[in-house]
Amino acid sequence: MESKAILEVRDLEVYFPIKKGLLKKKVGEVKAVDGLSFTLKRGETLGLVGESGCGKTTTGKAIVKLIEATGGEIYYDGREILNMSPREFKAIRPKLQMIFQDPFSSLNPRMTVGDIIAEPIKFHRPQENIQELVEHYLELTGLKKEQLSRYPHEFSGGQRQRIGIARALALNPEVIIADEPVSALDVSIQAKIINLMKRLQEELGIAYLFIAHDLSIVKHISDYIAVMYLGNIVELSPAKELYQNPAHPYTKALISSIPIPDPRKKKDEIILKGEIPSPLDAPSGCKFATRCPYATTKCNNQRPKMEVISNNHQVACHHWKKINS
Amino acid sequence: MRKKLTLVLVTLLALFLLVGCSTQQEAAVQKEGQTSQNNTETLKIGIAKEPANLNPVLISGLYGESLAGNIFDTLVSFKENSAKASPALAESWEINKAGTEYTFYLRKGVNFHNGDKLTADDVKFTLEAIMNPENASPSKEFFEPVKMIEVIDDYTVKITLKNPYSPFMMALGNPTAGIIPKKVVEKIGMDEFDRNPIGTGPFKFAEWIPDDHIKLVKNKDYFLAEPNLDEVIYRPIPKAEVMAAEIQAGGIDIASDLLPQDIKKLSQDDSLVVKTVSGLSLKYVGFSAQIKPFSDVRFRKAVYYAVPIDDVVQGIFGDTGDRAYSWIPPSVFPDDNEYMKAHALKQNEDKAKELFAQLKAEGILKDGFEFSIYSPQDPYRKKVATAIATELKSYGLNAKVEALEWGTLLPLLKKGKAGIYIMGWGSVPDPDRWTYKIFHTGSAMNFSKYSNKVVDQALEQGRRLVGSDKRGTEYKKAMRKALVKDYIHIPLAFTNVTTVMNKNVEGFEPSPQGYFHLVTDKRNVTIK
Amino acid sequence: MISKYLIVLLGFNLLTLIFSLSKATNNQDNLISYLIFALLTLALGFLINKVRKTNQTDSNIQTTSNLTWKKLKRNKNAVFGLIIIIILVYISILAPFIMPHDPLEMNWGKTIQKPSLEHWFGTDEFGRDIFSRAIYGVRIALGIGLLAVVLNTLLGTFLGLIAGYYGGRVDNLIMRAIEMWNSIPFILMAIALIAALGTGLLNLILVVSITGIMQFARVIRSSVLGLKKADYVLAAKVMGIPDRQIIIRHILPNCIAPIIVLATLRIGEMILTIAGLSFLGLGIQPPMPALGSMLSSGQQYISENLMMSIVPGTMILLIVFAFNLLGDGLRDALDSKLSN
Amino acid sequence: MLNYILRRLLILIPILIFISLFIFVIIKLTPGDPALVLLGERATEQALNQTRIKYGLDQPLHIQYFKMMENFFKGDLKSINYKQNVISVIINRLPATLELGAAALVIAIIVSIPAGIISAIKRNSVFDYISMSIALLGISIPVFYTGIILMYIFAVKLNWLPASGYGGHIWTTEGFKYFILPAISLSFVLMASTTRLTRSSILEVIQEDYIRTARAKGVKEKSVILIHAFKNALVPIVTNIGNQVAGIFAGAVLTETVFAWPGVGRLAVNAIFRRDEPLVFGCVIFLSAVYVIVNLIVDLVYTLINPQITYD
Repeated sequence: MESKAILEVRDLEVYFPIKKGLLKKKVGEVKAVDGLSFTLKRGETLGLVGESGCGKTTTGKAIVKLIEATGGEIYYDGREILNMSPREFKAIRPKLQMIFQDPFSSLNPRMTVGDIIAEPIKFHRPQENIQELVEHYLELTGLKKEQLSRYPHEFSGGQRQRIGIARALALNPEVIIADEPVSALDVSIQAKIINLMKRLQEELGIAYLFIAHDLSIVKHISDYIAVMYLGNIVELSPAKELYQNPAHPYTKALISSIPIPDPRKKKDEIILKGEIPSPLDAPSGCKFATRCPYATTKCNNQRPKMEVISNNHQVACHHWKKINS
Repeated sequence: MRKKLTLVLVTLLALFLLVGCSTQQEAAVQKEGQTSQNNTETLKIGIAKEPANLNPVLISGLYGESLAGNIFDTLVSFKENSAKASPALAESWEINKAGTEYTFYLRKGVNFHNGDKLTADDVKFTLEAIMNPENASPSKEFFEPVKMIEVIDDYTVKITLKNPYSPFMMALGNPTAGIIPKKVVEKIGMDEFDRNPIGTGPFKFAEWIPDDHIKLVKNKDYFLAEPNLDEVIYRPIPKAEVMAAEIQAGGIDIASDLLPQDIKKLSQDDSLVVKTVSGLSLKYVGFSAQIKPFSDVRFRKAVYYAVPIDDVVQGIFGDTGDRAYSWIPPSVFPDDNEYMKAHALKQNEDKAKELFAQLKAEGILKDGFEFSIYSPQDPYRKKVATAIATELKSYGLNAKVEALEWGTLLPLLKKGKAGIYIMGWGSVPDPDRWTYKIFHTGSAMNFSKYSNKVVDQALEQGRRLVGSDKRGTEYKKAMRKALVKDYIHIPLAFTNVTTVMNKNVEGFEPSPQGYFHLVTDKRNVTIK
Repeated sequence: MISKYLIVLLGFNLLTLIFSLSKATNNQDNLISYLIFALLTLALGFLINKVRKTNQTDSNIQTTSNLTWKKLKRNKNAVFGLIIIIILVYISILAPFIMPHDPLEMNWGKTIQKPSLEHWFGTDEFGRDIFSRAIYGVRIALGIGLLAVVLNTLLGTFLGLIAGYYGGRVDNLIMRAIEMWNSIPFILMAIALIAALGTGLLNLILVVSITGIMQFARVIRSSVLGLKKADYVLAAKVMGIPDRQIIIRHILPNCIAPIIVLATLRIGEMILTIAGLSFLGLGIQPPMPALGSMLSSGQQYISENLMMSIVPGTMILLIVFAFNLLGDGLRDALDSKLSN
Repeated sequence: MLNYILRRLLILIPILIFISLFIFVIIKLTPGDPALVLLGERATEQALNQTRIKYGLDQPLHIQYFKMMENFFKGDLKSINYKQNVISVIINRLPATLELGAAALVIAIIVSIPAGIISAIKRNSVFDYISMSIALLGISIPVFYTGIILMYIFAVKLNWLPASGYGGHIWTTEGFKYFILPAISLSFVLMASTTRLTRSSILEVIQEDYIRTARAKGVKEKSVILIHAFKNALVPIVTNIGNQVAGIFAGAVLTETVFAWPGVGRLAVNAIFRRDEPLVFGCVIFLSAVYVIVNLIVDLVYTLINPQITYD
């Protein structure tokens, strides 16, 4: 069953200029996102995983146009949105929503929960019964309507994240960019929120771009997973396939670092040497070369392209065949 | 870190250098002052406002004239007797019978401060400079009747007038006609001379630090006598209460422009002496003759009735002023105060109410009409304005006070835009100088824009006549018409000149015009 | 908790209202006072009602404003300042009803008198009652101060919001303008402007209210710079809420704290600036009783009647002092860093 | 660093151009006639016109502006009243104001920093309470009022000090006496805010970890406060002093009027009152430039006390 792509990102580039000197001349740029492509299908979840600083949040923000992309194309439902006029984009805006990482700063402390959820409705669906809708979304995310007149600081982190989700849902979105929605929460609550998101996906058919910094969280919710390293996707594959047959050495390292609940299983963790290089002076060849145990001179000089391993499984590594043989 | 430190230091240094340059200049001046400080007799005079100029040709305002009076000399002098001319630079003079030809014989051996001899050329140059429109001299008007100035020889000068002009001697005796050295002025120019004046007077100009002090040092070779004082320092002190504090604290030896309450207080101080002369200045309330409702004589009368002028004058001027009824001071010819007093209006609430009601009924005074009473920023006049505004408020008139600085007030007055204003006038003891500029149609000081044929004719006649009785009748006629028929002004008070001085200042008397005459043929001020 | 104080005030208001009803229609001034007073009473009643309601529902949960109030209450200085301000506000509203004399009434026979039973603080150089003039002066000072502060706050906040939120060229332009404005000594600016515009009451308010804008705009801008990166602002952007609405609904309410503190502290400065201008003869023009002009004319009579300068001087001091105390207290209460 | 200084100085140019335009507009909006003020009330119309032509006041506004700018930068803009170069008039008056401001600043620092530190250490003590109250009272009294009262007490009643005027530079014995009263009355403006700021920043710093660590290590209380806390509290204090420069100028305008002080503040006010347009123009530009430069210096001083701040 092949569903239609709702969001397609092609060669997305986000560069930040570095200005210096007397006249604020541009002397260089930080390539936060450097040619990134993926496709998100209707009603599915794509997990976007990478260490902090790799550009995954930037990608998310560029898609909802919080940050201006310097290059590439983004198609929503077949229509390019990056070059769209603000007026045209206005109609698409509600369809692309976002859930934020920190449930404490994502809600305006001076508004009641009711007002927070009502706000998007007032602007985009003013003709409908706002009160009714607010209560509906509140209940949909597992909150009680008695809590409508309370302020955010009266809630726990998990509850707040539910409010954030309810607010995003209020616009009937097709795609939700979830920017590490659970990483600020306790482990016990993480599962609850993820289950809620899954349930909502089933009920409402929403597609998620689920951004996370480690593979363990996205495992259960994602249909596809993209692994990011320094502004590029290094491996893209269906979730199961990725966990079973990781092709990129970076993916392997990430998977090996997932804590395993079963102590009997043997664990051969690959520990990466060094730190993630600054995006200011990224290596010219394979960006992972500085930390890769398999790196050769080729890796240092030539940037690897995405290669197809099997159906839907792609990797950007010169030596994937050798490594996985 | 070290690099930063040096940079910071360099920047600081640069700034200090900038300041340092200026400091050096000052330091030089300072040194000069210090050397002469020991065993010198220095008289410090407090003045309310710094003069704008020291060049007689350009001078306007009391303090400029007062200072110039000590740096420069005039052909004739009114320093001791303000009504009769006495010899100064001119030893003697002749006036022809028609009153159109004046011949002056100059004193010989008078030197300017730079050593140059004073000759008839300088006199001619000075008077012509005043008349030259390019110099924009404020006193040009007094020399308007001059037809020709001839140098007969080095020490004789003849001035021919177009027509007889009785106050001409007064004009020549005023400090604004101080004789300036032709050579020097031609060399450095009028403006430069203003800051480096050179005269023949008892004191030489030494330094001027704006808003701080002007210093004069003695001219040993002064032709009348060697001044007893070595130095005179004029200090502008803008606030009257600070002036009072300074004379008590000993920061100045002579204080002027004090408030009545301070004078009262200071007169109890044993170390101070208070001296008062009845002055030649007047404070008055003026009305516009052009703007409704002020142009209606009934309105002006109503205000006169409404305000208890006697109380206001007594309350505000206290001992420093006497109630005025006419424009011409009693000490100046012709004295018509009896008549004017008899015809002045007394406070009468009923009449005031009646007149206001009449004006309202006729629509001349509109309901809710709001107007300002204009006054300069001096405490006396501001208080008068306040008192009048307050009184008028109790009659339901919406009056407020606008006490403005000169810069704003003068243009307003000149354009005749002030409905009611409180102003003052001070001049030499000649009736023409007290009336013509104020009451004659189109005159510079006619702030009321008052115009009346009878008054105009009388004033013109007064100028031409030399015989004194007839002249007096003309001025009486003019004043009676303007003040007790038309009530265009309400004269408030002739203010006295009161100076408070340190006990050890000897020989100083305040002059009626408020000048500080330090060395004349009759006096030579000294400090014990 | 708060309602206890409010009820006392309300009681006071109601009693005074009834008492002053008969005097209310004497003239325009009284009528204005009476109306403001009646409005104040209504507002108090409304406030009591609201405070009671919130107290009933969530007694255990502390809202931010509740918390601030508690912290403020613990600060004795601030409470002291607040009480002085409340008293001064009452004095100024009730001025027409409590003045023993007409502040404009002159009496030439009784100038510069020492305090007596008839004139509690004596009389001035026009024989006017100093006590009545001081009361009326407080009314004018507070009126002008508040009006100017409101204007100042509106302008400053507006500029700060725009500069902070839009950033880039707009920010640059506004900040440069502010920098420029800032580098001209404000009293010179005020003098020049008053010389240019004239010495009306309205001009005075206008001039003093624009002199403090830069400080305001700067503080607001920096807090907006922080706030606009907050996730809830981003969320609002993603939701397509127009910028104007984001500023009004999300950013402005969250920088209310510095606005209140700044505004409170500004009132004092403004009253001092007006007094300074009065000293130079550019302030409120006579015969209107103004504290600054009273003070500067009182200085001329410092040895005749000390009351002429002490009374207005003390009044200015009291107003400025009270607002500074309250402002400080508010800053401490609203600033989390120093809260414990 | 050098770049930073250069950039700051470059910014000065557009700021000054804006200010010049701004002040020009205000000057021209101001009713009144410089010629009339110069020549006085007795002046005739002809004389007035002559003066207007002489100072170029008859020309169209934009030409007047450019003339003024041109002359100012060439250094021959002449004051109508003083008939001297505007810049030299101002520079001559500058020492009096700068010395007065510096003296007030020094007095304020000498009094308020120790007071603030003691208040912070003995928080909520009687000393704290009293010094804070005095600090607050200090900024609540109009500066001209304190001036008159000081003058009345120390010059008139006690006769210890001269009442008003300028007696020479502060470093001369004679001049120093004249500085005492005006400097004290001006320092009140600064004292209050500096005391309060010292107190609160010391308090803030005391609560931070490294101070606790230092204390725990057994470093003596005195050195904790002086070395560790004070050094770190200095940044906000210096900032505040920088911001107060504007306050000093403003206060100086009033103080100079009270004490008949020949400073730039009074010069500027008198220039406005006398409608000496070139001088107003010059004064405002000059004072603004001084303000900007002083603030630049303050910013540079930061780098000395806090190595964490750099301007690269």
